[in-house]
Amino acid sequence: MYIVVSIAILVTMVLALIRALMGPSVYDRVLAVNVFGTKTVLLLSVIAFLYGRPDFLDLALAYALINMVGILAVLEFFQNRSRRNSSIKDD
Amino acid sequence: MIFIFAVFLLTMLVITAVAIVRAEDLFVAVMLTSIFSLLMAANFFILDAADVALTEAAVGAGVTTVIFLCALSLTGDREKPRQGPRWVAIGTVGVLALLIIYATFDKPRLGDPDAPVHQHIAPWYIEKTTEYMDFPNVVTAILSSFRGYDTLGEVLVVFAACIGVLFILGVSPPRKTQQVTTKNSGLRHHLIPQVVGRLLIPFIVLFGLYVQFHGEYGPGGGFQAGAIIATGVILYALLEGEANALRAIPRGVLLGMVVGGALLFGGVGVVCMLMGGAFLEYSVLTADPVFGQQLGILIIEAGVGMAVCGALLSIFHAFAARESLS
Amino acid sequence: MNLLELLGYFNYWVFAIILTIGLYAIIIKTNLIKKLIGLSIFQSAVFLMYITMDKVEGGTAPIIQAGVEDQIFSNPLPQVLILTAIVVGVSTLALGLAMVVRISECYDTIEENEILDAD
Amino acid sequence: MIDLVLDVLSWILLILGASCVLIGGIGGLRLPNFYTRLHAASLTDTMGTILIFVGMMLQAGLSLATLKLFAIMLFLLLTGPTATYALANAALLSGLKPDAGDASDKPKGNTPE
Repeated sequence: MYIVVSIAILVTMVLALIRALMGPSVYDRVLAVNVFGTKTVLLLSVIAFLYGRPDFLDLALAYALINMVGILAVLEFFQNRSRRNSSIKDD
Repeated sequence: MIFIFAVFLLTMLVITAVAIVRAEDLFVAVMLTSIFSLLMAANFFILDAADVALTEAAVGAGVTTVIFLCALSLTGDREKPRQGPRWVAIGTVGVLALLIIYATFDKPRLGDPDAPVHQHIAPWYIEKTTEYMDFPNVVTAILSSFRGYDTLGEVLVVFAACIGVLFILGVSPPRKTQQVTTKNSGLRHHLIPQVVGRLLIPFIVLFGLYVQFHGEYGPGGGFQAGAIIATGVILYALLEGEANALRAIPRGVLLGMVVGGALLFGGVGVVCMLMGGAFLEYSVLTADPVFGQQLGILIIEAGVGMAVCGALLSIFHAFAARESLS
Repeated sequence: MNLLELLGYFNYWVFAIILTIGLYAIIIKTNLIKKLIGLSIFQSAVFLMYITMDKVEGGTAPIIQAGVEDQIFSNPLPQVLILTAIVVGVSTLALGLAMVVRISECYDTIEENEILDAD
Repeated sequence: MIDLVLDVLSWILLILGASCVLIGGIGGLRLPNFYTRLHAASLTDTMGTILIFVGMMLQAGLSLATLKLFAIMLFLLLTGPTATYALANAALLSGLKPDAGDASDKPKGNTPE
């Protein structure tokens, strides 16, 4: 039964990957990366149960905590970039 | 069963790698790199390498992306298209790929228990860990005791790389020197990310400490813990601005952590020699050899954690300070 | 050779393909940051090969569970080598990026051919 | 008896969660523009996460694993919507207009990329 769940998650990961590759805007890609990260956390938790070693949930916990840092860094970089571009236009 | 996962994950890995190389916007390439890292960690996990997957998670999700983005904002994020023929390179790497694939048919198949790798010294390590150290994580035992020389070398490499980055980026840039603008961080105005981020930072650091000191019993250890704590501090720097993070943990403290961690590792080895053992032979540290091993491993893991955390944060601050200068 | 056995080699094939993709990026890309990304892909491929070798059929991660007898463990040695290599990889990548940043400050470009032209 | 009920309940929750995740994934691919895709992502981020984790908690029983699962669920529920909010905010500020009448993929105005 865990296999059904994990395959559903894997298929969703494939769909998110397609969205990340297609774009079209950068925000779509960031959204896809975010969805991909969440799905990885789910997949790792399900696999930990599937393998019968629930003590490996540490890994999913690490991703659940850290994933947001990457997304926030990307957004901040992106805002700085658009601000820099607009200031160049203003000059 | 493992093959279902392997086929899915590895196919996605190849597609992502191709997309990274083809992406002309370097920013997109960096984002795809973070997907690549997630897939790699999931792969490591299904191949029974929980410790490695935790390391990839701790490093790939936060630190790598942030360092890449800092470098991109300093250099420019557009790749110029290349003119000229590329079939020579494609042909060369294609032939190389076919050669390697041909060579893999000589390798033992995946999961073969009779493969030469599993015959040599690994069974001895697994057998003796309980006897010598009396804790369950064999990976930590090998990392810090059986192959402690290796780990000392790796810590020194991290140390040297950190010093190298500081040497290269620490000097003032050739142009636009005295223009220190008080750049306000982009996320400062957003209330919700700031509140949630502030809430998360203590948990990240707490989880890092748990990984550090639980490393003998579950997946974890100094390398992972250092990276996780560094990620927590980087999150603080993103939310509150880099200068505030530097005020909270000054550069001197970070450098002290790097140097102190490496020295702690080497110092334990020297103490072992002074007490009559070999270099990094922790058994002589106390009267009970098992407890001596445990104590030595605890101390050197703390040293590794300090060194890695300090090195990653110093590198981040070196890039970020450069960014606010230019 | 049946299908399952062929699939057992799949990890090694993916290793070969990713390795060559990384190598291709290092050879043909003129952008220095793209070269470094290619280098990190190359590095990940090597990690994948080592971790593939450590898997033992029916095994579990080498963390001994209390009260469970006769467990097969995967090989811990490649895991130790790769665990340290990942952290070292990040710090050396940062060193490379620092050099690229300095190059871009001195030459105003990070395209290899333009740098060669400027010299 | 109670074990059987818990078992069946957890499987139902897991299957429901899996379908939520799948529907969200398909929506993320098929919906026409960025802001509608955000909705699909929020479905997988919240509903799928809650259902799958509650299902696994029922399977794990009272143990350390349940506590960890609860922590993971809590952090996912905190970080996922925050990241989505920050993303939507950044997109809005950069000039990507949420236009309900127009179902096109093309961003309007001077959007970067």
